[in-house]
Amino acid sequence: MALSPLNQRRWRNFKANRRAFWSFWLLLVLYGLSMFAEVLANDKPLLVSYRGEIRAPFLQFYPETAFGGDFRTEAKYRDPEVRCLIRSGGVEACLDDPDASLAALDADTLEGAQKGWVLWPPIPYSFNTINDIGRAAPSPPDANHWLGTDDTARDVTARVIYGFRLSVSFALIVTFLTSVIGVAAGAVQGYFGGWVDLIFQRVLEIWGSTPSLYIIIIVAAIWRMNFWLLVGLMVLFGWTSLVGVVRAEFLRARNFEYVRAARALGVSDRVIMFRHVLPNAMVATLTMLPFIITGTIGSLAVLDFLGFGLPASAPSLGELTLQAKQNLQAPWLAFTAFSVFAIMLSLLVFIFEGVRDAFDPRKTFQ
Amino acid sequence: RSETITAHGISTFGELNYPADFKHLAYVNPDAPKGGEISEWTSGGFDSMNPYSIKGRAAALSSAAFEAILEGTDDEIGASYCLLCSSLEYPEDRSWVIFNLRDDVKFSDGTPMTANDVVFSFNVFLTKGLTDFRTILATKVESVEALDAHRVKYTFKTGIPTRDLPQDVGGMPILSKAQYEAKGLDLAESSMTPFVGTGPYVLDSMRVGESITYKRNPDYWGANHPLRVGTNNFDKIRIEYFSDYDAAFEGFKGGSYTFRNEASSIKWATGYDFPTVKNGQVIKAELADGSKSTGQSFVFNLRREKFQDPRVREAIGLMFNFEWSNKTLFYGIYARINSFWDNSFMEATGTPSPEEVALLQPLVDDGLLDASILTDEAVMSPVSGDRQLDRGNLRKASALLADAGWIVGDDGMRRNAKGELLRVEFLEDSPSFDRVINPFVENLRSLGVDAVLTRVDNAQMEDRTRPPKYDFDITNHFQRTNYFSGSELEQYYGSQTADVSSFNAMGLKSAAVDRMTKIVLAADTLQNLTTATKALDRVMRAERFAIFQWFKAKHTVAYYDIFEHPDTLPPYALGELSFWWYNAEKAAALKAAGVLK
Amino acid sequence: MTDTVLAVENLTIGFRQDGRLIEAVKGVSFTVAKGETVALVGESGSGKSVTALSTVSLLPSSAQVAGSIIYNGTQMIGAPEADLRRVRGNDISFIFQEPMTSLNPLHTIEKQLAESLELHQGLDGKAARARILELLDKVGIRDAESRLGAYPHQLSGGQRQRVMIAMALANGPELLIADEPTTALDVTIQAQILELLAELKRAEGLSLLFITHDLGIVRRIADRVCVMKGGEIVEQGATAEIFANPQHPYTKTLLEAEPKGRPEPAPVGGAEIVRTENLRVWFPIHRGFLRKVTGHVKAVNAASISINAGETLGIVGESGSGKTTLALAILRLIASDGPIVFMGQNVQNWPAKQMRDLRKQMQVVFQDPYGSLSPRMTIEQIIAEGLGVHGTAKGMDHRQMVADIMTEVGLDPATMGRYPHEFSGGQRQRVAIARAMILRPKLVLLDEPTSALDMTVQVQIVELLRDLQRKQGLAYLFISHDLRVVRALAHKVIVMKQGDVVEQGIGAQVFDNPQTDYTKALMAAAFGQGGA
Amino acid sequence: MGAYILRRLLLIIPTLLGIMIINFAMIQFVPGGPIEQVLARLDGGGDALQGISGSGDAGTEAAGDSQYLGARGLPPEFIAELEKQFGFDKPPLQRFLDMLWNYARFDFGESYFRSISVTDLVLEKMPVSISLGLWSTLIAYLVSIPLGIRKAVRDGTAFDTWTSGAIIVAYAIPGFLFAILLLVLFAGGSYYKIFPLRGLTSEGFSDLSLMGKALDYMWHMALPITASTIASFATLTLLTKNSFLDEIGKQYVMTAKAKGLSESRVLYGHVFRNAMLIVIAGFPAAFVSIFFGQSLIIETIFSLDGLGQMGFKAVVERDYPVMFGTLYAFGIMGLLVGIISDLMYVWIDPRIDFEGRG
Ligand SMILES: Nc1ncnc2c1ncn2[C@@H]1O[C@H](COP(=O)(O)OP(=O)(O)OP(=O)(O)O)[C@@H](O)[C@H]1O
Ligand SMILES: Nc1ncnc2c1ncn2[C@@H]1O[C@H](COP(=O)(O)OP(=O)(O)OP(=O)(O)O)[C@@H](O)[C@H]1O
Ligand SMILES: [Mg+2]
Ligand SMILES: [Mg+2]
Repeated sequence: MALSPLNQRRWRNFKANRRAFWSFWLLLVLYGLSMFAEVLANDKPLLVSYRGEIRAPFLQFYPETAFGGDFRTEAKYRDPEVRCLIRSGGVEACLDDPDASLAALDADTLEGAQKGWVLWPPIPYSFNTINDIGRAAPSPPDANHWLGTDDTARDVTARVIYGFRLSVSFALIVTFLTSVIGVAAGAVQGYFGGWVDLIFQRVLEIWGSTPSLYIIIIVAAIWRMNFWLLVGLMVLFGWTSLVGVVRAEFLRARNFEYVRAARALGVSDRVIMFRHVLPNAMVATLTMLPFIITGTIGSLAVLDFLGFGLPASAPSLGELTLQAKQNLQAPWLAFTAFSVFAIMLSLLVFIFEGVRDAFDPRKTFQ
Repeated sequence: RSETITAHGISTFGELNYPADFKHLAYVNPDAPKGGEISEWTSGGFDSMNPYSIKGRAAALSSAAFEAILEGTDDEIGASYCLLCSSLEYPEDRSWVIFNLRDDVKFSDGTPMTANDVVFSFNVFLTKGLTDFRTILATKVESVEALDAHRVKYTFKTGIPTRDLPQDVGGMPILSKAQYEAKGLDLAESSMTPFVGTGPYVLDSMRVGESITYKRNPDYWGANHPLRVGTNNFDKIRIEYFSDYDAAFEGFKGGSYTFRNEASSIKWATGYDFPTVKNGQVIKAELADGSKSTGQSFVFNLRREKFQDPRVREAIGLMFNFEWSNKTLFYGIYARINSFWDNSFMEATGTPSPEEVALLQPLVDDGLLDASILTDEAVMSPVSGDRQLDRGNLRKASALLADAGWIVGDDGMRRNAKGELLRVEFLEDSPSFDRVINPFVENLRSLGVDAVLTRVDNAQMEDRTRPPKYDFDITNHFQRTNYFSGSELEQYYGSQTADVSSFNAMGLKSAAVDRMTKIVLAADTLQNLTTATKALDRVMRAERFAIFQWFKAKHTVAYYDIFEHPDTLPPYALGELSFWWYNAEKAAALKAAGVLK
Repeated sequence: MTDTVLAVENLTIGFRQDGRLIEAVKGVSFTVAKGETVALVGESGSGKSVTALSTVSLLPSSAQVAGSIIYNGTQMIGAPEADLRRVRGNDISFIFQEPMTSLNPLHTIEKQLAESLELHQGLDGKAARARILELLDKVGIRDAESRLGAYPHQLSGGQRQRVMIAMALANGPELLIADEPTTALDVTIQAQILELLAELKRAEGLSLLFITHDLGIVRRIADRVCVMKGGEIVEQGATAEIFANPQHPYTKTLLEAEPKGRPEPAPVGGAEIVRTENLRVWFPIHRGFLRKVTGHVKAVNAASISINAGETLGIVGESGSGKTTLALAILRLIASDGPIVFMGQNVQNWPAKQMRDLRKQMQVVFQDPYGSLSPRMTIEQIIAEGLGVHGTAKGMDHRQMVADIMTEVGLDPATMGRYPHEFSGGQRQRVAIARAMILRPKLVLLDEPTSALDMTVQVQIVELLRDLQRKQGLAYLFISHDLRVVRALAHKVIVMKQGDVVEQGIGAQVFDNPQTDYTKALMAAAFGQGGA
Repeated sequence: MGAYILRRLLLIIPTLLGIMIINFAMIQFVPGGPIEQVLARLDGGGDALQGISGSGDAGTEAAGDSQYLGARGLPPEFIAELEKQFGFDKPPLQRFLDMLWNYARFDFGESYFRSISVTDLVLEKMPVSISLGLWSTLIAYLVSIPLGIRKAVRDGTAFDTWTSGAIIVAYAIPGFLFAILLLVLFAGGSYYKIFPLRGLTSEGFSDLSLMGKALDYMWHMALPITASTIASFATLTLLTKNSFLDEIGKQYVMTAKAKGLSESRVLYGHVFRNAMLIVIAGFPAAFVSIFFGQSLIIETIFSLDGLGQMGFKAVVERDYPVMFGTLYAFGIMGLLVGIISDLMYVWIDPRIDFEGRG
């Protein structure tokens, strides 16, 4: 990797902040793991051996008939009938009395059985698997459901994993886009000032007072909500949040002697803005970013409240918090939601603290 | 000319439970002690004392200050008795009605009520009432006149069914003309000045948006009226407002109010374990509720081609696992609805009676109905096993869909011959339905149906379920039938409303239902009505345009142990504000124990 | 002389930098007695400022200090903050090397001065104001009353330095540590300040630790001299002795070094690079919340200059006379009125974008080098930036070019990865010079480019400038209070006073035969004793 | 500067016009309008706050006959009449111009759903919003800024780490969960019944002495304010800290120290003004939030009837007079505050100007 000496120095500085460094890795690992949510938590097995043939249901569609069952729709692998079919190699009796057949299979007394096996992911539920928990939902944590189930009898662990991936991806993308746009806009306004600033600020004021809810409603009425649509909407309304502070910093920093020096060098405005002013006007942005990220997750939740978020069964952390409020008798929901938020926010804050330090020329470490 | 009937009450078909000289209602305790206070909660806030305007949020019980000329009872359907009148007169065809008003009725400000007030009230409602209310009045009532100080005559329009009209006009609240005019009030506007009525309770005090207290009017004119004996036992009724459900529940635990009707099954099953419940200071009771079910159901948009096949509707209905939902989501508190008149004597059960067959036969003969309806048991909502996805029902549904031409493709989803995917979109505006519909959706997906749940805000919901859009596949809908169904059946289920009304959201256009409805409307005795209604119930259930949901045939209430009620409650009301009473000794004990203030 | 005020013993200072420790001061020992003036001289970057700062623990947190510093019997290293605070400002006063950046940019002059008075003497209101005016007057700020409400950025370099001095003297300290306190001052004012210090020394027994490159000053006021090089004191002793009989080779070179000679005659017929006609810069004075304009600071009135290729124009004049302003206006870095003709074109009204292409041809070394270096860029980036902007001939490696120019100005190329704040004042000044020269422009404005440099380096820089001029025909606009350097470089000289050009002409003429009284006084103060 | 201010003031007019035009255009496209709302109300449906306030089970409604005559049929004239009532019988352009003309005279009309002028409505909700906004903002600033400064000074110490942890945790607790938790723990019937469940004041407030009034008010505000403030420390504190860290190493700070100023004088007297520009930049928003805060959830949970609920409901219920009225009024306020805050920049840092550059 070809890092400039300065960036190498920054990287060393970042590493020197152990807390930031470990937070960074931890978040990376968590997020990386959640990328493989389908392997971690799924109601379809990773591998099955059916009549000696190895299949990977989590990757590929198999109808139940492929295992000797009677539906042409996708096999419900969690059903005892299907499990029995697979393990016995498609013995008919499984469809009538799966439990007895399985018992017989274990005792090697099932006729015509061709033994197979099933390899489940560590959490054998997906985010939308509706479980038969034999009691009212939400159910407390137990050996099957490590974090319990939610109010629709879905496994909370699985939902957290998928929800983490969804929410964090969403938040990262939105935050990246909003901050790039917001910082650029604020920079241009603050740096150039004059009519650019005057006009642009007015546009911003007008934009800022459009009722975002209506736009979301209108959009939701035209298209079915999906991830990218929401990203688009959130960016549309989110980018203004940084403009004010960045503009202020630029208004101030453009008067500094070194900006004059850069101008005397003939450096172009764009470069002055981004190489000279921006690094010195990034405090607010760097401080706010972790909060913008988590805030974005929060606003996903708010949209969920109002019914304009992702489709109702989508695994969002916001929905989990809402459920927590509606099920005060199930504190594990609140606890899970809170822990996920707290951990993520802490990691982000620590990371950005490290980034700030890395860019701080005066910061040194032992 | 038909004969004029003079009576102390009137009912749809003429029979009245209570004789003219009845002393008190059967279900009340005539010796119930008076006194004390009962308090309940309600959600949100209030900013108006006018319950008859769309403007403002009227305070709870703000209509309790008013009485109507006639009043129904809680143990009888279709009957109304004279409250403000001593008798009423009407011809057999009910084309007009004369109310002979009592001369001892006083408004709460002490002024006597006269026929002028009645005429005035009617006219105010006609010109200032809720828009829909007044347009309906205008189509039904020809004129109203005060014959003398205590006689009022309503004349109805001709050419419309008049069966229920005397009760309709007799049920209208009576306002004080003098006060209305003196204070310059306006029925169409929200206002914090309450209208004066003749009712037993008057406003005592209020804290806007927080609580409102009514007190029993000590000079109430009707304390000894047979309809009133043993009722209105509390000196004060207080309503506490909370915006948040949990806050309200906490309020109850802390004694902010004393009576609570629990609407959440989760709270009912898990919340009532606080100390005062355990030691009996708060009573948690399930009291039978004999009311007809709400008819809450999912309905299909029959305007969509895919739902025109009853097999598709049945197959989808099979995938809603009520038993699992009830157990897992609602702590088993609900019962399944099977009928449009569920939990009432109008519900069709088993195989049709010969009388019903007689009504159904012509329809079968005309090819409007399948002959099986004459012999089969009435259609019941499907039953599922313990598992969320019932394989038996899945198999049935698969077969039905395959029959209907929706074949599973290589991706596990169903398509018809044209290659269209079988898509089902649930349209819903209430977040509390998510947990019900999501499992349903998952089951449908297992069936190979591309089901989704779309949640919108309520304005949009309204917009999409109303004409001209009707833009939904399946949505929630209440089957608002009446015990004695009348013209509303045409509104709800008639072909003529299928494309113009929001009531017939599903767009039902069934010649059989139309024909059957006519028979119901024409019924002139209770017996005929019952038979016809049951037959109609059968026909509509066979259509399977509604997937019935659930209802609760009981009141789930909790209250501080300071109230008592008659041993047997009437079927159609809980009556806690009316004929329950206060036990001062128990109250003193609880106060001494520091549980209540 | 037994009364030791400050005793520094075996002081070692290192800076943590990017994981490594860089030794700036290696075992320095010296003492300052009561009423004594000790001069700390030496090579730029040898650790003078750092040593001074360490006496009252003002070093950044990245510094590691070892050894002992005893002030009036108390150990200052590791002393509690509260004790230090009591000493600072009251007993030990500081004049920082870089006055331009040492004042709080958002406080008015009055406020900054009043604060010290209020803190240590409890003066406020009228009394404080009177005292402030007195102080400002003493340090030679003209029309002090109208300057009270000014912010630092509205002052010239020299004015800011004098405010710093006034601030340091406000509380009648026992020990004054002055880090190059007169670099931005013209000779007359400098003399006035030195006189003031001498006065204080006589009257109140003020001890002085005086850091300077100006050996003339050392000779004039110092009792003893410590010569530093490479973080060590290589020689110390009584002033006269050192000057008369230097021992260490470095001291010898230092004493000998002096920018000498006269400029080679300018090539005749060099094309005109830049010309102004009656250039005027007036700064509006704002008052009140609505910031109405109530008057103007007339920084430059009707300046007409002209520089040809290969020629150096020296600008001299008292502090605050508008030199910097004129230079910046010529570069169109601040707004001005009147034509500015650059290589035949009037660029006064050119849009910024068009100007940008010209910038390669005109470069500037700012009077405040520290402020002009982006704090978050390494000096490699800073020096190379112009190359990136204007492009360089093929096959040139930026890094190599940066290293070369650094060597030329006497900086160690190994330090190119450092941030500006990790350098000494003189080093930063050289970075600024390197940044300007690396582009090989047609015109260079040098605003006090040698003020923070020791004699040996000064010579080196002067040689460099001459060399470049000779080879590439550069035109210089050279601003300095150090008339010796001006004389060594300038072909033409203009003399400014309060915004007006009071005299201009050929260098030799002006120096040898000044016309106006002002110029005469100036020359006398500069060359009076030392002589030409 | 005067010219600049004048320019800014004049620009308020087109800006407001722009805001109104955009919003007015917007509502032409929003599905469902006030009429649908009325219909939904008549249907007994639709509580805007249901998602937040929680409720009973899905779709529980009173059983029994619908006694209400209206349920028996909705005549088509009804809708026409509603349209007239809401003024929808006029073409949009005329409606818009009428509205502007009225607004220009500060006549905001009446709510669709209540017989009260928009101005009175807003005034009615003000006490709650100001109470919440003012105290929360005040507390947030009073705690965060000193804390942030402290943290900057002690950067990297255990104190820094622990306070970071605390404010992060405080921020991470979802606001409504925390509010409910407080309510259940300290106001509910199960644990400690120390604070009231709702409202701004007690029953007999008007009879109390001044001191009593203050105490009663504080007693009521304690929980809502705790809940609404808890999350607001994090950003402000860290912003303060980081801004200070950037400034603290600068040369002028050394000068200030060399003067012998106490640490707090250095920090508050010198660094503060240099570092806090950004916080000041955030101030207009904070100031507006004093009046129009994001307190919807807190208001709901503590049954406080304030602007948060009103604004949200106006949007959801399509109560356009209220929506536009508040938009207009708060719009003007926001624009003025924007100007003031820009002037504050100049006041804080005299080097700042708004002239064109580049
Ligand atoms: N914060 C710092 N980090 C790293 N190195 C530093 C820092 N400050 C100073 N130095 C280094 O310490 C050495 C001594 O610096 P100092 O400022 O004392 O020099 P000086 O003698 O005052 O020079 P000058 O005459 O140029 O001002 C220099 O080489 C400089 O590069
Ligand atoms: N931005 C400004 N606003 C107001 N007055 C200013 C501004 N900049 C400079 N001045 C004033 O203009 C005059 C000339 O300043 P300038 O910096 O050009 O002086 P100078 O000759 O360079 O002095 P020095 O030798 O001390 O650097 C001074 O009186 C100064 O106070
Ligand atoms: Mg130095
Ligand atoms: Mg200058």
